[in-house]
Amino acid sequence: MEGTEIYGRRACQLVKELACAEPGQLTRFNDDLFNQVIKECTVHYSQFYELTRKMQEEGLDVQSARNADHFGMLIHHLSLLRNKRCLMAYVHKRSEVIQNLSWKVGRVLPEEIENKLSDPEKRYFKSHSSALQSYMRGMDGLDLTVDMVPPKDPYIKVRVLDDIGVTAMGDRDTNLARHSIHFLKRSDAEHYMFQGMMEELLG
Amino acid sequence: MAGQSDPQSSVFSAAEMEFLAEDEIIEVVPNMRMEPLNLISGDYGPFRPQIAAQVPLWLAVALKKRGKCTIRPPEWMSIESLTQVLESERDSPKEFQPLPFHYVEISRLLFDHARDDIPDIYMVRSLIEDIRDVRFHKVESGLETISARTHAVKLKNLSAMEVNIVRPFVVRTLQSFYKHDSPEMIQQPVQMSTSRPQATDRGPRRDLRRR
Amino acid sequence: MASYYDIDDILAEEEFIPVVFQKAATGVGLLDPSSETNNIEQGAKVELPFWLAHELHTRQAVVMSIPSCFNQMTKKEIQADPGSVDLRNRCQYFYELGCKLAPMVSDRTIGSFLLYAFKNRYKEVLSKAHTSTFIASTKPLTLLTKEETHLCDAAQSSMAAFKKWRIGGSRFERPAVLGKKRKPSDE
Amino acid sequence: MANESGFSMEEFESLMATSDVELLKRAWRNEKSAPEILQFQASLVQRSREQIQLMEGTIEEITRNGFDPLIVSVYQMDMDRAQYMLRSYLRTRLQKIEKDMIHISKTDLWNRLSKEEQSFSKRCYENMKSYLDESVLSKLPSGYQSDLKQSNASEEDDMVPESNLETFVFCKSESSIGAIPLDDSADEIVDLVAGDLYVLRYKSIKPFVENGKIDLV
Repeated sequence: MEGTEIYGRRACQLVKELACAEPGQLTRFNDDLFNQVIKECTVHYSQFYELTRKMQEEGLDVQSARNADHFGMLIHHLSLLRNKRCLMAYVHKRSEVIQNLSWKVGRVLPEEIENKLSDPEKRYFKSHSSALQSYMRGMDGLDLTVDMVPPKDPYIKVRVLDDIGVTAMGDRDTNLARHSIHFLKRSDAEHYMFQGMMEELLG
Repeated sequence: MAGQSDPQSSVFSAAEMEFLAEDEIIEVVPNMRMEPLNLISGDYGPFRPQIAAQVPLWLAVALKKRGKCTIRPPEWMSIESLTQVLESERDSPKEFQPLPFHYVEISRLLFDHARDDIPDIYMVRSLIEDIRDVRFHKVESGLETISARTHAVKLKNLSAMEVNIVRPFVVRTLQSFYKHDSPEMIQQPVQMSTSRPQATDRGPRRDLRRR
Repeated sequence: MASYYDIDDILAEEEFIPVVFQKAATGVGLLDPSSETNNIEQGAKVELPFWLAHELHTRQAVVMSIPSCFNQMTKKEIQADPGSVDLRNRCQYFYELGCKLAPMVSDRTIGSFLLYAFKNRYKEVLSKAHTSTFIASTKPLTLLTKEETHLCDAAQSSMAAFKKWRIGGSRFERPAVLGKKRKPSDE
Repeated sequence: MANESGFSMEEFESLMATSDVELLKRAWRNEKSAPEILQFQASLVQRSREQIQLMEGTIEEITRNGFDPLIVSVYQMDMDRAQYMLRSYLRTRLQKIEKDMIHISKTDLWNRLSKEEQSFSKRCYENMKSYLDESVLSKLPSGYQSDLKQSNASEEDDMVPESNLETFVFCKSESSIGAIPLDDSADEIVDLVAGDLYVLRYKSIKPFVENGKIDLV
């Protein structure tokens, strides 16, 4: 094993990264540390295996013998379980954020988020979004990704914050140029507002 | 939300509480004529000029915004009754006065959209703020009295928004006391109990109006 | 039992516990910095993370003793002035770890000590978490354990959400996961 | 609906007098507040969707016929409110499924899902499983690759997250129910006063939430 890190320490570091992140936010997938922990698992396993072999060679019953080798094996086994738990918690927590994304951004990931994801995570996002899409198709196309906040008036006044360009709004094209002000259907504007590309003008 | 392990603790947003409050019925006086509305949420109207009609608050606000009616502030929002509520709130340090479950949301909606329909609006607003402050102060002192495992807390006359504000904290607090003050955790010391702090003295269990 | 995936539970189990090995163990010398071989001898005194100490304890391979955050000194300090003891510095997961240790160690007063600490810190500090004076002063927060911090955060974030609602403003918030967006006017 | 069978005639009548939006609102609040997934309100959802569709038709018609824009927008707002509750109700359920899909699929909770929710749950699990396999499990030594058991040595599925039924909830009951035991030993009981608000452990009132006698708020 590299260095003299005590068992499970790196794995715990990985979990601490999650704990320190702003709630609901995503940091870049830590490939480097993640792979070191995977490697640590392999090392534990080979040492576990070596001790098993040694006991067998000595004619001991691996199941029942309680010698120093047995306790060595036990410690490697437990360390492996611990590393697994930390790795799983790391990806599981991230999967929750990714699930959340499929509700919020539709089917295409913003680039700054995509850069933070591992390849399996990108695939997971796609497959989870499509599970959601297919549920909605099964409900005759009822869109569950809109109406995230309770409705007020059907039309709202918004100011455009980004150059969005000419976009189909209802049955006509509207030029959503930066700083322009429009009366839009709330449901048409909602996604833009969540992404910070428009703001609601009140009063 | 802070409770990483417990996302359940905050279930409704303030906007959702407001949404629920918008279903409360209120009186409007239309200045136009409109046939009855057969809505999913119920039938309202007919609307005749100067004839009061009962509608849900969301509808009242929509009509008001379009200049089609005035809103009659509910009786409990009058200066007399608010003054009396405020006095009673101050006089009874533990009890909460009965107010509409959504009084915080309703009053805000009316202040925002029907200011010209509320006589002495500044006075009304400040009375409601004082009432809210006094009540919340009581909620806080109520919270201070939680000191042991509690199975049930009764919150007589607490309003929707007040509940919503304390909910995440209360749920977590009760859970912590439930865990720390459980028979599994509190074992009688078998030996040498004299040199230990008297932490096992749980005293008579009392808390916020426990039943 | 806490969830397998619970981040706080995982981190609580990383806290170190002093143990004495009752059995020898081969191939794990890394655990004992003073060991010159790759083995641990019977009688070796080391500190192990709780997740390991606890499993070895239930198999009688080690005997655990109580970490210093539950010792007499801490008890006395908590008794004297519960609200101002810096528990975070002693053990971020004071309560969680204490609850795990209580049924396992010979000191049977840990459970009541935890309750005493929680009850009194709750009364003095935590129960005031909604008040504006509490929110304005950051000092108490630096002394709190993880669980206590969660409690205060719960109070403060719902209070903040209420105040935001009261002032009014856009109800369409950019989700946290998308990060903060610069307004084009700031460019 | 299975959970409607236990009502007395009187209760049934009061239920009939309650509008579907009221019922939907109640279902929505309960679903949002309960730590576990509740019985899918199949016929209520069906009826609500029909009413919304009908309203959509009405709105189109009165728009075409040049009705007062005020009336059009009032109808639109009314429909939007129902639509919002329906969406939020369904959304809340899907989010619970996302969280506890394995536990739900292994227990009676499975029967509480609609057909569409069941296939969503299945797909969620397949996706989650391949994600976990690709990211972690396939890289671990054999014997440690399960997503349910920590290792081959585990006797039960010791990795599956479950909803916490011990959590406290805020609730109210419309009518008097009698004494409710609050813990297993029944040392503590509570007599809920109708209309008053209580904070209780979900577990102790679970059956009453399920049969509609207690509402979560």
